Amino acid sequence: MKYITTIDGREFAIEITDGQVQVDGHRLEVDFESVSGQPVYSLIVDGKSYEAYVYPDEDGWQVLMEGRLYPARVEDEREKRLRAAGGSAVSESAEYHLKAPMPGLVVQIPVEVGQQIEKGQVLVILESMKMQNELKSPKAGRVQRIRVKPGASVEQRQTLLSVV
Amino acid sequence: MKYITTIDGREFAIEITDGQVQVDGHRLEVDFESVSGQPVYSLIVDGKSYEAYVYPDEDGWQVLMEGRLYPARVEDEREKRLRAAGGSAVSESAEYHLKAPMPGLVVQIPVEVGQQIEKGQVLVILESMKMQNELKSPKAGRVQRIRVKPGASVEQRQTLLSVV
Amino acid sequence: MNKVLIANRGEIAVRILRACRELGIETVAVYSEADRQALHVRYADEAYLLGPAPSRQSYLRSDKIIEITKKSGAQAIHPGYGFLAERADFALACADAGLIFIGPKASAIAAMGDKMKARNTVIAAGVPVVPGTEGEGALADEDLLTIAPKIGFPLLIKATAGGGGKGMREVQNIEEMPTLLHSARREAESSFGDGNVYLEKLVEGARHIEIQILADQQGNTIFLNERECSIQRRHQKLIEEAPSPFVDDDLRQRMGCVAVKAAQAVGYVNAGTIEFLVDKDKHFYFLEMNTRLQVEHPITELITGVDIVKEQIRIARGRQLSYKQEDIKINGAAIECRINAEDPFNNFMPSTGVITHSMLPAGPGVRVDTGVYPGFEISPYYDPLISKLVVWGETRAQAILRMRRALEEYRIVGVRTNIPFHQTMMDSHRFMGGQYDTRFVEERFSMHDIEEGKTIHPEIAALMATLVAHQSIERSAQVVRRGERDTSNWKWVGRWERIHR
Amino acid sequence: MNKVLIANRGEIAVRILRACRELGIETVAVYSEADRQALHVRYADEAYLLGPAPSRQSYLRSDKIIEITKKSGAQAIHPGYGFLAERADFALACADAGLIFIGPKASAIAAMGDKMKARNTVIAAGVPVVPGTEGEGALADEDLLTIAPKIGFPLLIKATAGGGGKGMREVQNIEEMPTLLHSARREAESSFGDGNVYLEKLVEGARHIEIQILADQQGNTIFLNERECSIQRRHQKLIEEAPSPFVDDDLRQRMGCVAVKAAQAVGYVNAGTIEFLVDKDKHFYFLEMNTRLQVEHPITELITGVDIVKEQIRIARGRQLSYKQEDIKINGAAIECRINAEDPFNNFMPSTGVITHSMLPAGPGVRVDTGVYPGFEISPYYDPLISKLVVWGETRAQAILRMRRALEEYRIVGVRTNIPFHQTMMDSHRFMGGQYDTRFVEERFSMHDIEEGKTIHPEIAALMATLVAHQSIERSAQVVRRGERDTSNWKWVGRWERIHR
Repeated sequence: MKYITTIDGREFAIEITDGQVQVDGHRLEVDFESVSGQPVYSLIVDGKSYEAYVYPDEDGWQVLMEGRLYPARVEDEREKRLRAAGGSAVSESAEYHLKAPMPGLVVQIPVEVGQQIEKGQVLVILESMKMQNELKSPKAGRVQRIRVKPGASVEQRQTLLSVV
Repeated sequence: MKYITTIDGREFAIEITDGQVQVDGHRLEVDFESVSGQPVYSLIVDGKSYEAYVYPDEDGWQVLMEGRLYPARVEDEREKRLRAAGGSAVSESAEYHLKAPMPGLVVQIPVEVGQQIEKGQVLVILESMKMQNELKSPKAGRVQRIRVKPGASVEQRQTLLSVV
Repeated sequence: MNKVLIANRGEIAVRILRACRELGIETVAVYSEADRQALHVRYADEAYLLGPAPSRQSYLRSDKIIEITKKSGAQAIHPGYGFLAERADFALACADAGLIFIGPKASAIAAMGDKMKARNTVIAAGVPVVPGTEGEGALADEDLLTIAPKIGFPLLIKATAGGGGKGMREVQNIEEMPTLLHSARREAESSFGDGNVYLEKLVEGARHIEIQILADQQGNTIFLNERECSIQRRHQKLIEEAPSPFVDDDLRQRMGCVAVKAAQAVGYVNAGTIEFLVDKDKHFYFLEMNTRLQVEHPITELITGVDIVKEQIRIARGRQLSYKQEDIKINGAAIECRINAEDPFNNFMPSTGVITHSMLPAGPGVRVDTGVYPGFEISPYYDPLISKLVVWGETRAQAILRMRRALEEYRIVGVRTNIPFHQTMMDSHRFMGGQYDTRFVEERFSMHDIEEGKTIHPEIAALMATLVAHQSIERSAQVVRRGERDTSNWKWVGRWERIHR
Repeated sequence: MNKVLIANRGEIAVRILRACRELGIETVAVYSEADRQALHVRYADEAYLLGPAPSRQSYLRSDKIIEITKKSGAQAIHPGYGFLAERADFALACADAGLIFIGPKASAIAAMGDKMKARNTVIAAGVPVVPGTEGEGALADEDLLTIAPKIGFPLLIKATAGGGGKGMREVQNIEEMPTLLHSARREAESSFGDGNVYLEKLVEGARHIEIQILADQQGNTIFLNERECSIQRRHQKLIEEAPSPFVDDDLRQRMGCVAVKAAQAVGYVNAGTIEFLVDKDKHFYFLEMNTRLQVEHPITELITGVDIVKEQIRIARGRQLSYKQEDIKINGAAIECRINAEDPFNNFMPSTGVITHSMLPAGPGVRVDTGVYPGFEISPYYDPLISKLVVWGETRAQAILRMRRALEEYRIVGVRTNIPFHQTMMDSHRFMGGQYDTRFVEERFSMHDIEEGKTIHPEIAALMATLVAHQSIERSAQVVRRGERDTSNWKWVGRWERIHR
């Protein structure tokens, strides 16, 4: 299987076949195992020992290693061509559903339905773990369907409102 | 459900019904949970907090609490009557199969087939974790079917020989 | 005193339990419905349910706590920090019930609890304070707006009843002040049930340095040197160290003497902390007194050898302090990193969930104070502190190197933590040089900067991500029918292959 | 020296890795096929496979280890303890390959490695030894049987090349001696490839007390006080403490000076330990010198403040010791419990398996050195040491109380451990009184005794067992069809009930 993996705008061509691994054309000796059945991975490559947490996220994978987070996109060649054709406008035009990142109490909703908002504007103030957390809009747009009221307790991932 | 639980020769009559617990006729407030899904149990009874490992073993249960091991036999009334009728001669007359308590290397077998042995006599010397461990007979009897030879590597629970 | 009730939860409840155990004192825990499996419940000799998860229905139920104390036969209550620790009415209620409150007298809590009263008290004792509004109590917005230009901008709005950054706002100019007053009052009201605020000059380039004191009932008061707590975010301390790289012995002595004076001004007994702001010219100003055990007390324990919690119990028992001022030395250096369940790559957003796996750092010079364990759930009801990682080193440089290796060893799976923040900080040249103030984290620090000399491994990260993605694809291709997802991808593949071979 | 290879595994490899990390030295691990997931492999910067699990094919492969060291660019090898640590040929091979062996010179290892040579050397230096056969090397059984009555019974048969109790036998009378000679030679042969043995007078009521020494290449040799190691079973140390409750300052000074003399007699460099037997009248006899880092080194670190491993590296770098004899003080008391995978309720039978769950004790004054973690498998190939639990206290009594609370906190699920042994020992009045000798565990200690004042809870144990049994019955009654057993009975019941409600 051939993959193009992108980190910080840098592309790596990685080929994995029958336990053989090539990165950008160089064959590597790779010994890769998960530890304790956890999303913690131990990698020994050419004698160097690394360990990282690897989590999936919406856009791909997050690799946390030695205190540094490397967001990675892993695509095979077909996926990469498709994405190149589609461009990156998709996320800007799509509807955004603000979901509670953790359970908590809605303290304030400083926007109204129909209001025009800017990228980065605070949509909801949510109290959790004794902290007030400002949930901001990742895009400009108009507020739609506010589904909760101040004072409400919300569950993790519950949709609070939408921005179109 | 009514149980008779025996520890160190002392019997406790324990009744468990619909989350209600009585010990020797006294009703107790019991809050009992396993911790982290492990065989480690937290018990709060009348405000006192205890924690113990509870493992099954051949004869019943082992409760390890505050550094002390309490081997416990838990029986319902029917089981207890049956056992009382059968007596305790069962284990003495039964055939004993010596199994390797851990993987290791057989160093020596100081007995021979047909040999009459005493309770506590060494049957096999097994090396594991850099220690030589003497495996002794829990009963008197005669050695039968020696299934391994000195120098052999054995797996955990592998039968080494039998005593009748 | 042979039985103590600990009116708290989390790491500090466990810390106090350990001290009691080591003194041969029996322990009583209290817990909310969310904390049935919490470590303090498991470790205590006795444990009693308080009520539902929210603090108001559990850990703040002073009436119920006193009732349980009496029922259990405990003679004393240790309040820890937070919850009831700085509530004069609770200390009073304990005394009324014939119980020992392991802390100062109610009068001292009250005197230091109201920020304005506290200022007036220490000013009278000759302790320097930051310029600001004081004395008149609850000022209305229009009064505050009139006074503000006289104090000068930037300034801080602070909650009268507050602490920990709640209800605190920084004001750059008069125009934005009305809005900020409004939001500060709202937060103060919701946090403390008291919307009163006051103004204080913002000391620029300030360091937050505090002095630990101990006072016994015989009138002996000593100070255990300082703690440097300037590494903060939104006024929440994240890293503390002792001694402060900024404080020399002269400053230490002067601050220590002033701290003792401030404590004596309110007849203080037991452990307490005087917080100061120190400007770049080493002028220091009284900020507030925390009339309780402090989160960051372990770093003082590591450099002085004094067990502060045991000393608190000793004092509460009516005995003299075990130490005189001249016994208090500084041995080496200590650093504490507060390990919080929050994501440093996502604006420090709190993270909740079950800790599925954990590996504590260990070995020489490492101390971990924690109230959690694998299998325990981090709930949204309480603060996000998972543990305190504390290290000692012969020198500050040794302590930093040790903290680095300990942070790298620490594994927590199930919730996001701020361990990467601490790792980045320990690599920061400014932190290493001791060159930081209270604004450093928010204004001159980034998780994305790469310090000179630091190696990064994008190609290894790419390889890891690709290998995990590859295995995940392989796995889904192989799966025919299965019930639920195994957390262990690899092992699952292993088993699957054994079964289907 | 900026890169070091650690030729070991388990807790001691991790201990050395940590020291290197804290010195900014890069680390190279080596591992057997059984240890791919071992902590030392995970923590090291580099890791190389040696071979199959058995030590002879992996950790004893000195040729391969030297080859890997050169390939990796490391300049030095730390051997830890066991494996290659006391092999003069290995130290020599390192020197030949231009590598630094972090330990003494090959000549010192050789001089101390052969028990008889060692005796002769120290006798010449004026150090007292236990009466026994010496000097002539390999004596035949008939010679030993002739000499035995002159030494007097009881006596010990010991392996010439041995250590750690291997090939050691106690002889009560001449009749049983031939059989015991035979089995001792067999064990010595299989353990060390050398069946030679010698005889030694058994000192009755003896305590095993050892002196830690450090020597640099400049000729400075100091001692770091004593360790009391009399709590042993089958000549395996189980608990060590420092200082010894039996040693007064006069004895300490005399033993320390003799230890330094013994070390100097062989031109000793780096860390080493002189083991003595001390009889009830405080006469002491040289037993042997361990020419390496000792398992129990942490207790000395805790009472002296010296990081012995870092000092070893410093010495190997050719620098002077950081300490002079007069800098070495005793601060408080330290105890180490060796946590082994063995069942104290079943004749200390080794226990293997996967550690499914683990909770380390933590908090003030507790240090854990371990090489395992939840998910790691304890295999039968190596020694059963899971971890070393070490505590410090201001006094010995404080240390014992702290050890008790730490042992009670420690949770290991998946293998049986000897933690209950340590708990029983910490409750033992004789241990508390410091009244024990090397025969105490085997002759006057029982896991079943209940010390006066100790509460036991058979009714609670009965309740626990019954509740677990009840739930197990309920569960099997409810189960209709299911794939594999869940380890979590309770949670399983919970899930099952949710599904079927």
